[in-house]
Amino acid sequence: MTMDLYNRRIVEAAKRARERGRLADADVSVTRDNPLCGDRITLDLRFEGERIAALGLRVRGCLLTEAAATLLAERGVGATPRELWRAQEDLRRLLAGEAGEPVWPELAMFRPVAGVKSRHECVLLPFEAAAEALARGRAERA
Amino acid sequence: MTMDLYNRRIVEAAKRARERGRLADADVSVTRDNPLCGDRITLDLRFEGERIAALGLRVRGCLLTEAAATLLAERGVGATPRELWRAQEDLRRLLAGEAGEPVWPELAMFRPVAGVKSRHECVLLPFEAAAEALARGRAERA
Amino acid sequence: MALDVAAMRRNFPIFAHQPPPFHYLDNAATGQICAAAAEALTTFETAGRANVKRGVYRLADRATQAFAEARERMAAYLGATRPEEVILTSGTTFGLNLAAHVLEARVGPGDAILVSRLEHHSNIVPWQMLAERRGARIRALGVTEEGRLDLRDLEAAIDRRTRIVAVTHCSNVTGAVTDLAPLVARARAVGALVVVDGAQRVPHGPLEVASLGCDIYALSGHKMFGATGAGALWIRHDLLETLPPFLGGGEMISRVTIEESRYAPPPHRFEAGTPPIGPVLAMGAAADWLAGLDWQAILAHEKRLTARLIAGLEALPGLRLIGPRDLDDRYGVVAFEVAGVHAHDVCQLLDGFGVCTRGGHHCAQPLMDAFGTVATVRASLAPYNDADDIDALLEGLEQVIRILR
Amino acid sequence: MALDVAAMRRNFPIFAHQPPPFHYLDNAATGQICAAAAEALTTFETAGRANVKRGVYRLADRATQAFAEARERMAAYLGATRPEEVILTSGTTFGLNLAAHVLEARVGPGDAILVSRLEHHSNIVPWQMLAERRGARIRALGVTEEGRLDLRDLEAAIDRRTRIVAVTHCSNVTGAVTDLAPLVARARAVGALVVVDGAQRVPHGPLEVASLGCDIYALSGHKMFGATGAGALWIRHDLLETLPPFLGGGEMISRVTIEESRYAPPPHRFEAGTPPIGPVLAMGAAADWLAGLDWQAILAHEKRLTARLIAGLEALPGLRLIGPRDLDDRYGVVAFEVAGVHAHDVCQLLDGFGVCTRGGHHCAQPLMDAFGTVATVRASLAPYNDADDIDALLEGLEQVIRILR
Ligand SMILES: Cc1ncc(COP(=O)(O)O)c(C=O)c1O
Ligand SMILES: Cc1ncc(COP(=O)(O)O)c(C=O)c1O
Repeated sequence: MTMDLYNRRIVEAAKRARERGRLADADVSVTRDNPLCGDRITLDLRFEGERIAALGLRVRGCLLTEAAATLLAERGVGATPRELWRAQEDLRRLLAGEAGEPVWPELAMFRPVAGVKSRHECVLLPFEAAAEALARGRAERA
Repeated sequence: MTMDLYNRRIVEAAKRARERGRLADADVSVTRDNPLCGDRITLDLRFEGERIAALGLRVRGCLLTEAAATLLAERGVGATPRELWRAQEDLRRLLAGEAGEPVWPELAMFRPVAGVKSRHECVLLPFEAAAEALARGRAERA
Repeated sequence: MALDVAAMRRNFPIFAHQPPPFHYLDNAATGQICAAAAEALTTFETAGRANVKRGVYRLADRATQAFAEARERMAAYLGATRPEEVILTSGTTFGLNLAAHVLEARVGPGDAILVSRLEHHSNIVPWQMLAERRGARIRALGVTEEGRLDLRDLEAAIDRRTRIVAVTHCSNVTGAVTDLAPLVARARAVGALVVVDGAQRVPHGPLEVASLGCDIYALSGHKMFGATGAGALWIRHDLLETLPPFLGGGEMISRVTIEESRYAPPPHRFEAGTPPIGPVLAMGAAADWLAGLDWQAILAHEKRLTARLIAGLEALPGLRLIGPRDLDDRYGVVAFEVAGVHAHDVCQLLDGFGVCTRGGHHCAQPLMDAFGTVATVRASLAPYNDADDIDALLEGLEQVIRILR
Repeated sequence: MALDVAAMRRNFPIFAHQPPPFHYLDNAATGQICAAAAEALTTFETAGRANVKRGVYRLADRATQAFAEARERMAAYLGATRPEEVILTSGTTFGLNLAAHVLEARVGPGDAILVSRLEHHSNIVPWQMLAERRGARIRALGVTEEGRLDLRDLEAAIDRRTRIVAVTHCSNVTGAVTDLAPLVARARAVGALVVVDGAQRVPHGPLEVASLGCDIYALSGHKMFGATGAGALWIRHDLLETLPPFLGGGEMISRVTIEESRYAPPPHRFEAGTPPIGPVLAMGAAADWLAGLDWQAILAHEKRLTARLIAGLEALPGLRLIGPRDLDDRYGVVAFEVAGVHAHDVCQLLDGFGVCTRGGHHCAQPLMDAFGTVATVRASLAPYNDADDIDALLEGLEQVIRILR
């Protein structure tokens, strides 16, 4: 089970997180800590209307946080807030062990994490940061 | 064992405690509380030189405290401080389950209390009050 | 359906270990552990132990999950709005002290804290200490002749200066259950917080704490058939969010530097250090088991036994009951005096008949003072008690009176 | 004589329940319970439960005696001058917070409290809170590159304004043992009190607390192979007598009225409410069992394993040890980083090989800051560990590095 958890896709997605950089011209930037381990993610978002036009990030975190951040960055560009919230909900359900295809099929790679409750937060952290950034972006436009 | 604890001699000694009164002309008076139950003993001592010339008391307490107070009052008059300390020591040893004849043979009636640690304080209370009274009496004479 | 007491007793390991006669009537001091709680405790401590909240290996992850589940079980039993309202503690006394510390900023010089003469020392002394730290005053509601909280003059007792009202939900001496509604209404009207000592209420079935109207509710696991060493403190979530921490240490922080620390959100902010994991799991298991019982049957059974006990006591010469005679709004906690005989002598002799009762002030000296006494004998019931227990007590008392009077 | 590890393991029920491979190396977080402690806990909770300090019936009397005996056993294990110096608590964190509250009157505005960068959060945050309540300052001793307390500049660190020095006896990250003598001497010279966090020292054999020269010593039962939920706080008797209570409630009073309360003498003054009786009896049983072991053999064994572990780690590519390399004045607590791999990923993968280690800041963020890191992996040893455990860890690490780098 532990080996499933570190499947190739996760390990490779994590590596790609390290190659990403921050956005110079972000509309919103959000930093979030994982109280479990002191991990930290900073997320930069630029909008075009409602949609996310660009996404930058810096992660100091474990493989799971890195992989989740990559997935978010790769799928998030062009997404509407509604789609992103949907993805976050699907991820939660998947971690709770529920069946069903998530809106972003790649999220399925985190299924083995369901069995390890103490790591759920690692996977959710980038999505929580994104949700906060969206809420702030919306507030600023309002 | 519980019945031994309330043997005739203890019950009768306890009754005699209720018939005793305080001393009007005491040299020292001491009041002591039992934290377990809020019981209280007041002891009055009058001295002739080193010896105890008269002893008064008021007890609000259980049978064991009453019986111990009676024994103290009946054997204490005429006793030297040394004898009284000796009696207290012997009582402690007896409650600790040690063999041996106590200096005041009547103390042996408390032997069954040895098995009930939470009641030791009930028996010792009058003797502790007496020890305090003796120490105070000595300090005042000095 | 009537309660099957024999079946009930099989859920309590003590009865397999203590040879008869064994009439355990000291349940208000501590209940016996139920099988579900014993199993949870032993399994965790001997077969699955790991520290919680930090480890990622399976043993630690399972311990963390079990701990979270215990919180959920307590929340369900108490009727909390959400699990985060439940702080896991080491007991009622600790919980009430925690409350008195985290509410410190809400009490100023000249303010009043209202307790009652019916309280256990654990719901008096922490408030005295708080009053002293803040220059506030302690006031106390009285008790009726029946041993119930005297609620007649609430308008006068609770005024604008009253910041906190701390009362028991059920007396550990008289068994009287407090009618919280008028108290809560009056406290609300003046903006005072209501802290309830639930130690003696919680063993008598699930409750709906969120609808009692109080703000804080404290309890101990060992009195609800869990293990010694754990308790819970429920705090209404909107209040909880605003409160500072009490103890400092591991698990209650989000970031520590030598200069300053930032604190974690509730409930973790209030749970410093390694918690009493085994005892908490036991408490959760007890709550879960209790939640599934037929409380209508149990309460009817306890009421019958209480009636039998009170009737029997009243038939004895020189007996004085301290507490209500009527059977409504009270649980099976019954205290009494035997004229001319000291409470400890009564208890000691009863023990000779296999009857376990408690003598003393029951950590309620203001109540003893109100009744002009120092120590009483107390018999307190649990679902596993039966008519035999009551009869053994009553027969023992007859003998005691014969021997000692 | 060499330690018979197989025999040692038979004293720990966990090994009968966890199927191999099971390499438990998270002993600094919590030790496994020994058979003597498990037996004491279970027997009390299921077969002999009664509340302590108040009851006179046999069950209660025996519980009270057992509780007193646990105190004596702890006093003997710690080398206290008398049992009354030992306050029975719910753990180290509670004990240190108790200390920080009862010492409150000794710290005034502008005074200093000295902690260190080596401390567990439990020995930092309570002092920060005290400093804030009293307007005092926190200062901190540094750490050497080896992860030991830096004692070079004690003259400057401890001055006339220093009221309290709070340091660990053994680091829960680097395993370094503190040389208390110079600290104590300097503290004495300026009239400061010394509080020692003994949580990580106590599992490694009996001690002579009275001759360490410190004033207060805190520990947890669950780290010394007892149950979760109990601890002890030793306070030198002459200091103890002068201290006010911390928590208020039952058992810590001598007389309560609504207006005021008088407090009981130590240790009861500091033990409010029903104590964690079962966990305390377990801790006492563990202390008693530990006291009878051959510590020369055990410490030699732990030292050999520590050497094997450090040598193995140093042979791995990109490993960074956080802590002393030499084997003197340290216990088998070994923390390290794997370059480019997150501590939690390491621990998670090691779990796949049955190796239980801890990753994170270990409640020691100031120390992490000092070493410029956020999280490390930690392996910590107990008498039941053997070379297999070390080798499984080292082999696992090789694989982890292969997979993740
Ligand atoms: C050095 C040190 N101090 C204090 C503590 C806190 O102990 P507890 O969590 O049992 O209160 C620990 C353990 O986590 C520790 O290792
Ligand atoms: C009404 C009441 N409040 C508080 C307490 C204190 O509970 P604990 O001793 O478990 O902290 C008790 C029990 O002794 C009680 O009966």
